[in-house]
Amino acid sequence: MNEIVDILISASFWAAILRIASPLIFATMGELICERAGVLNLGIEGIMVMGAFAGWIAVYAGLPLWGGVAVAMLSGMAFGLIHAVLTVPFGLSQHVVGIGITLIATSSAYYAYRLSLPEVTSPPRIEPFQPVDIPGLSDIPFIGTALFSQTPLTYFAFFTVLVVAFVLYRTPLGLALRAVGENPSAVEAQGLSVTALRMGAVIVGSGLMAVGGAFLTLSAFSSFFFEMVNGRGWICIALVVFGAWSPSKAMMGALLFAGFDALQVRLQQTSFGAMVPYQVFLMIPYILSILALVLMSRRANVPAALMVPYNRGER
Amino acid sequence: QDPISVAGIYTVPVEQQWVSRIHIAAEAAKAAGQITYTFSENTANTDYPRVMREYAESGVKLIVGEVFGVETEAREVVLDYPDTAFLLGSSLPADPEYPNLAVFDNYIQDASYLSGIVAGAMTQTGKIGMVGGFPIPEVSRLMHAFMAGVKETRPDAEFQVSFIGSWFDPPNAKETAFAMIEGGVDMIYAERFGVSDAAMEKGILAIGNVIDTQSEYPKTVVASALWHFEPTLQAALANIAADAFKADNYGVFSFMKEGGCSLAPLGTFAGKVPQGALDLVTEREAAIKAGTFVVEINDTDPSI
Amino acid sequence: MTATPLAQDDPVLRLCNITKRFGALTANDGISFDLARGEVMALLGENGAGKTTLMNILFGHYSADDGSVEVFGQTLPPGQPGAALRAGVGMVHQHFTLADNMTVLDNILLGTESLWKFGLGRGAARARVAALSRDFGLEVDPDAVIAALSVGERQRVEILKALYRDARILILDEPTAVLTPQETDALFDTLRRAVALGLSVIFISHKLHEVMAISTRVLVLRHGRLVGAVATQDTDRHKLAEMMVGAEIIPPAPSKATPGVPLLMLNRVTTAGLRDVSLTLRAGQITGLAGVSGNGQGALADLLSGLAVPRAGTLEIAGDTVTDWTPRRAIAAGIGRIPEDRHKTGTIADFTLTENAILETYADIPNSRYGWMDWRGAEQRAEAIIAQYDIRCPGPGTRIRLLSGGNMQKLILGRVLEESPRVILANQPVRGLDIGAVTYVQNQLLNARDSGAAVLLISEDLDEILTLSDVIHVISEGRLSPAFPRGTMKPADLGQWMAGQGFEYAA
Amino acid sequence: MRLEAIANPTLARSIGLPVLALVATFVVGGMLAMLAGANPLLTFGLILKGAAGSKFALLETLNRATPLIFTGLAVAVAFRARLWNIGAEAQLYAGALVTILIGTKLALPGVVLIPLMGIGALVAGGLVLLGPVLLKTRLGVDEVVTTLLLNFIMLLVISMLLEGPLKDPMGMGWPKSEAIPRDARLPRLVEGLRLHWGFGIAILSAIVVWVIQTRTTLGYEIRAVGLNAAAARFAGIPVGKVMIKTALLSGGLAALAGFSEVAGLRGTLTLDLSPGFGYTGIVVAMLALLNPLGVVVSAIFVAGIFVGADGMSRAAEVPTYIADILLATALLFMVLAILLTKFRVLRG
Ligand SMILES: Nc1ncnc2c1ncn2[C@@H]1O[C@H](COP(=O)(O)OP(=O)(O)OP(=O)(O)O)[C@@H](O)[C@H]1O
Ligand SMILES: Nc1ncnc2c1ncn2[C@@H]1O[C@H](COP(=O)(O)OP(=O)(O)OP(=O)(O)O)[C@@H](O)[C@H]1O
Ligand SMILES: [Mg+2]
Ligand SMILES: [Mg+2]
Repeated sequence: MNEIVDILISASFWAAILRIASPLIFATMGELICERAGVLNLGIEGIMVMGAFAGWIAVYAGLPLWGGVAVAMLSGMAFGLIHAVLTVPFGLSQHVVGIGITLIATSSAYYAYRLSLPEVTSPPRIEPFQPVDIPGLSDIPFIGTALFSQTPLTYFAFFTVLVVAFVLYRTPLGLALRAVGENPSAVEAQGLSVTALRMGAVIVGSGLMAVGGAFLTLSAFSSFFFEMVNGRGWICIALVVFGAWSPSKAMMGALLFAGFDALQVRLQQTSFGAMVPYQVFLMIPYILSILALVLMSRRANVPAALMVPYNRGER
Repeated sequence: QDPISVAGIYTVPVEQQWVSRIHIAAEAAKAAGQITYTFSENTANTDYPRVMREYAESGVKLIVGEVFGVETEAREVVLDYPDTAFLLGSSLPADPEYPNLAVFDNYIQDASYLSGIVAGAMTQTGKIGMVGGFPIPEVSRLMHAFMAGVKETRPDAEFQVSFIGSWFDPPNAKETAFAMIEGGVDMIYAERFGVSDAAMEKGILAIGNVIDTQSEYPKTVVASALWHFEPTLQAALANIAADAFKADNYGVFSFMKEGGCSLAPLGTFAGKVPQGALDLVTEREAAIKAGTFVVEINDTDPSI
Repeated sequence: MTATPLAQDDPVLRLCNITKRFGALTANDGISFDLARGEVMALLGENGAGKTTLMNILFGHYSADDGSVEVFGQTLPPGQPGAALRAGVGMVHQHFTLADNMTVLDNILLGTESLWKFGLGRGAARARVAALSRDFGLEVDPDAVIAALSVGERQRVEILKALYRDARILILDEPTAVLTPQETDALFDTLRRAVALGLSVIFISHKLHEVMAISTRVLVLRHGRLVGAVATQDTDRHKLAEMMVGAEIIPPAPSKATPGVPLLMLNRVTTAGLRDVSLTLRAGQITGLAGVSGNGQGALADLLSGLAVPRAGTLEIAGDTVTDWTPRRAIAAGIGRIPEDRHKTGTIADFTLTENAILETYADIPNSRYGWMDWRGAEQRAEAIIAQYDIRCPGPGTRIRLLSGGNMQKLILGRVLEESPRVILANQPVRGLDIGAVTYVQNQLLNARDSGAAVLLISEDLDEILTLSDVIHVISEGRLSPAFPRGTMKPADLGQWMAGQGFEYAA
Repeated sequence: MRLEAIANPTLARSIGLPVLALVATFVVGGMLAMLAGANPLLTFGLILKGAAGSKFALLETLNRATPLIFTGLAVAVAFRARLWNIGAEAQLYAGALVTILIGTKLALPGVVLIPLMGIGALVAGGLVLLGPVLLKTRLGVDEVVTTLLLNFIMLLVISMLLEGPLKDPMGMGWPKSEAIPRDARLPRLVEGLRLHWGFGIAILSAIVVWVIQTRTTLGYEIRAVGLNAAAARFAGIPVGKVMIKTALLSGGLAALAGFSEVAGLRGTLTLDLSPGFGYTGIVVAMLALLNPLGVVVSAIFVAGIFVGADGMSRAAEVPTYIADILLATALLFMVLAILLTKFRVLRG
């Protein structure tokens, strides 16, 4: 028990939570935008892989780190465009297209990696984002180390949540996005283009997912590895539901998930951890997600038109 | 003499430490004109037997790879292609019923033991962390040897062991290492990618495994236990050339006395490691090579 | 016919030769007309005549294959609702286009500002909506969520949406189909105010008395063609009906009922929406249920359908108290159910006519045996219903989605009546149907009564209730009035009860 | 842009478009191979050769199609009822787990073990899906997420068992189970090649599912619930029970994939039994438009593209990852082509 308290009162534990949550937050916001507009984007896992690769290779080739983030975002948007074209105007099954995008984005990233670096036997490294202390704030005892000594991309992740929430709830664009996920005919009857709104949401959302992937190679780590996204995309899909399609709640979900991940890693080293198979710790976040869903289920407000393609002139 | 055609089939990308050593040895032999070499990486175990057959059908003389996940099925394929030599990483011993199958594994406990001696001499706190993928014999064996080495120079050392449940999740491995460092560890055994990065960021020391990563972490990686696949491959090639390839255990070619493993040069840490430890390393290395000292092979899960 | 379609000097709207085809079907065939300032033009036609299609073209949902739309002298680009909105056209669709989980204000604001603006300006918008509400008599809480609103309130939101955008031309596609008489009166009041302010209105309805009451001119469509245009003052209901259908319509004239034994009884039943309700349905009698929608009609229908169970009190069928009450039990007990919403609960849009015809009886011979479907048997059954109820369709293998509302309703009717139910629950059986179909359905219900069924007719149309019912109950806030025999109540009396008066004295 | 249904698609359209999709895939494959320095014109033939150029290749394609038929059927059955089962992967592993438990712990003759393992797997898979379905029908919990998360949980459970009680004492410490006895393995269909009776069971299952869907009241109920649950409930169809039956059927079918892979192919249980068969099953089912017989065709198509492209990557010496790219490309082109056989694209 003491060991757990020790973990909870260490600033580095809280710092780790923010770090682990960052890629999840980016990708969750991306998925949330897509779903708010009515499109389930199962391409998320692959788009994250592509973002991780594209951002990394751009920096490896000489671009500055923020250039890498931009390249990652563009790569995600490119795959988002494919997803959007197939699911929005053509109205193809969002399940198939999503899984197809995940497959094609992942394998394209691997293929491109192997073509560009055929000879390496040990993954080359770049100089990743370093933690930046926020003047003033980072000197506050405990809180400073816990919250304000992160890499710029982590700060950016939380800033993204603010932007997404602001746009969704405080601008005409956000209103239109939410409406198109609720009832596309309402949007069309008000003279807006359902297609443009949904495609835009999927493209921008996919861009954010890719930034989430790039966090892994540009901030959390310094090289690109195959399979390094390791199911994080799927988690984000759960986090969107967990957060009842609200940006702030989804962010809390990401933090909670990251919290259990950080705790899990630390618990393994305790006397308690030695008694329990490590798989149990790895399982905790998933089981908690399901439990949370059960508790939240009654209050969840699924976008009414989620997964329903819209074809003008068809009832 | 014509180069021997060789194909590699790997279930992971060739960047993975273990496979990279096979790949490098094969590339070197290819560069030397000894062999022709092609490979398939990231092959799922479901597809593994098919890929074996495809290469065998195409007339490849020697197939190298790893069949830890498809031991039984791979042996069926082996029987169907008696003219092809198979040199496969496997947990099972060679069996004369499969005359064209020789098995190997990275038995580099000798080098791991020596790296432990160095680690024990370099730790201040006496707390040493180890981050692994899964507790399989290949990993456990080296961890045990490493711990035995540490005990030589630091008998009171404490060990923390974690498995991340994945072969490839460097960010996760890094987080796990961070957690250990917070717990007071100042020396860490980097079985997975990602661990040395954590050590570097937090300014503690690390011991490499299988490959030498000191050039990338010059201030962090003190020593590494290196695996050299070359003796294993060369032995197989020689047997094929002599038409003497048979069921055999090539694991021994990873032993130090065969040149299958070594302690990486101290490099940036030259002069920083206590002389006493270095003397012990030299002494034990000689003894191992002479066969007077045997590092214990212990395949049990070190986290229990 | 004194009014010609193209007679205006300075029309606000001009449709020229609009033609629209869906595959082989011509939904609109060279239709032209003008709309004058301050005019209410009614558009009439049977189900499937092409009214909605025409309006959809005008509004830019569809693009016409031929022809053009001019608003205030400007030709509208085809297929762009945005352009129509900007030109001053506002449309209230037959099926509402509101986002249910969003507020009234957000629905109104949607698309009215440049997407790239910062901030929504909800404050100013709220004030403007309040002003419009006042001017046009459209009472609604701007911060209410749509899902919590009644149908009438939703319609007000739809009209506010158009007015908020300064619409000069208002199109209403069957706005009254789902309204109570009171709500219809309020709507007409709003329309009169709008016209007085110089707006023009196109009004679609199947209810001829409404057309007579509100319009200044009537256009009639048949099979996609414009077949007539008259000034309202020069015509009457009978002439309009004849123009629409091409033949005279004889309204149902019920004979005297011969009530029999009670077949279904509610004894002081309370459910989610009913309070202490007692009701007896007798053989050979139509019991009408009048009331403002949302006062418990749905709850009563759910109870009889098997979707709800009594919380207190008992439900007796032929003298036996039911337990384990489910839709399946209800069907087995001989209750035939015509649901309120034929699209959502009455049929499965992507099922064929055959599959829809056996929806309640698929588990019985001849549709299936021992869990195995007998598709030949099922199809024969569907064919019999199609023949007997005169359902216009390409065949039993057609997906029901492609049928008009009237024909869909006939299939439901056939499915129910063919089982010779002892009790019939008819919930809004003629909603949205054209006058020919209405007459047909009503006659079928009368026939069922005459062959001994007990019918419960739920309707918000007092005329319908007064014409068909042998006894009438009024429902208000979940309470049921006493039974009023035919001829004892005037519409005004019922209206009092519907407003909740009289219940203090009732049991 | 707008889609309009075509009443009677011409034969040229129905066949031409899918062929065009295939050709487009090959063109993409050629261009990718060219990037890697291979001759693009050869790739076309190499893919065909790899997928069906020999008896061996063909049987390997069918072999890889076998688990996909099962998972494809599982998804087709569930999606028909609008039950979004993304968890075929978990159900597959549950089936494999029970197969191993029965096959290694019960000392019975093979003829008894084989049906016992199959039935056990069927039940286990059904039960795994039952949880999410009950959560959905009782509490309204979104099953996309619960079934998805169960995939991860199931893998961790298996991992725990394989490193604990189920660990093969002779397995030298690797996380893998004991092997089921030889006589409890599904016999090979062709001596010397890997194709086994699992394929036969898969075809049989497809026919059974087809019969259920088109000929039984259960099939009718499932379709009704999927297309309009409110109308189905009103008509007296017990929606909850139908959902549960669907779950048992769907989960059971996915679990048969695990049974077939273990009893027919691998003999043991490892953590890498399935390279995503559960997820690919979704694609297979949708490509088949949820038609059970179509699932067989689309599973063979998907397997063929993968096996062919994988073989091509070796023959042309380009990185193996091209196989997955081509599989995904073929998929996306093919769903688009199938859509365009039924709809025409209009402007406006
Ligand atoms: N989206 C569509 N696709 C194909 N055909 C259509 C479509 N919409 C309408 N139709 C056809 O056009 C005809 C006219 O339909 P429309 O909806 O305009 O009728 P309506 O006059 O509005 O009927 P109602 O009084 O029932 O509302 C129908 O008979 C139908 O066959
Ligand atoms: N997608 C479609 N394809 C073909 N025809 C359609 C389509 N949608 C509607 N229709 C046709 O449009 C006509 C009118 O449709 P609508 O839904 O308005 O029916 P309705 O008769 O008004 O029924 P209700 O009043 O119950 O809504 C019908 O005749 C129907 O055949
Ligand atoms: Mg209409
Ligand atoms: Mg209508």
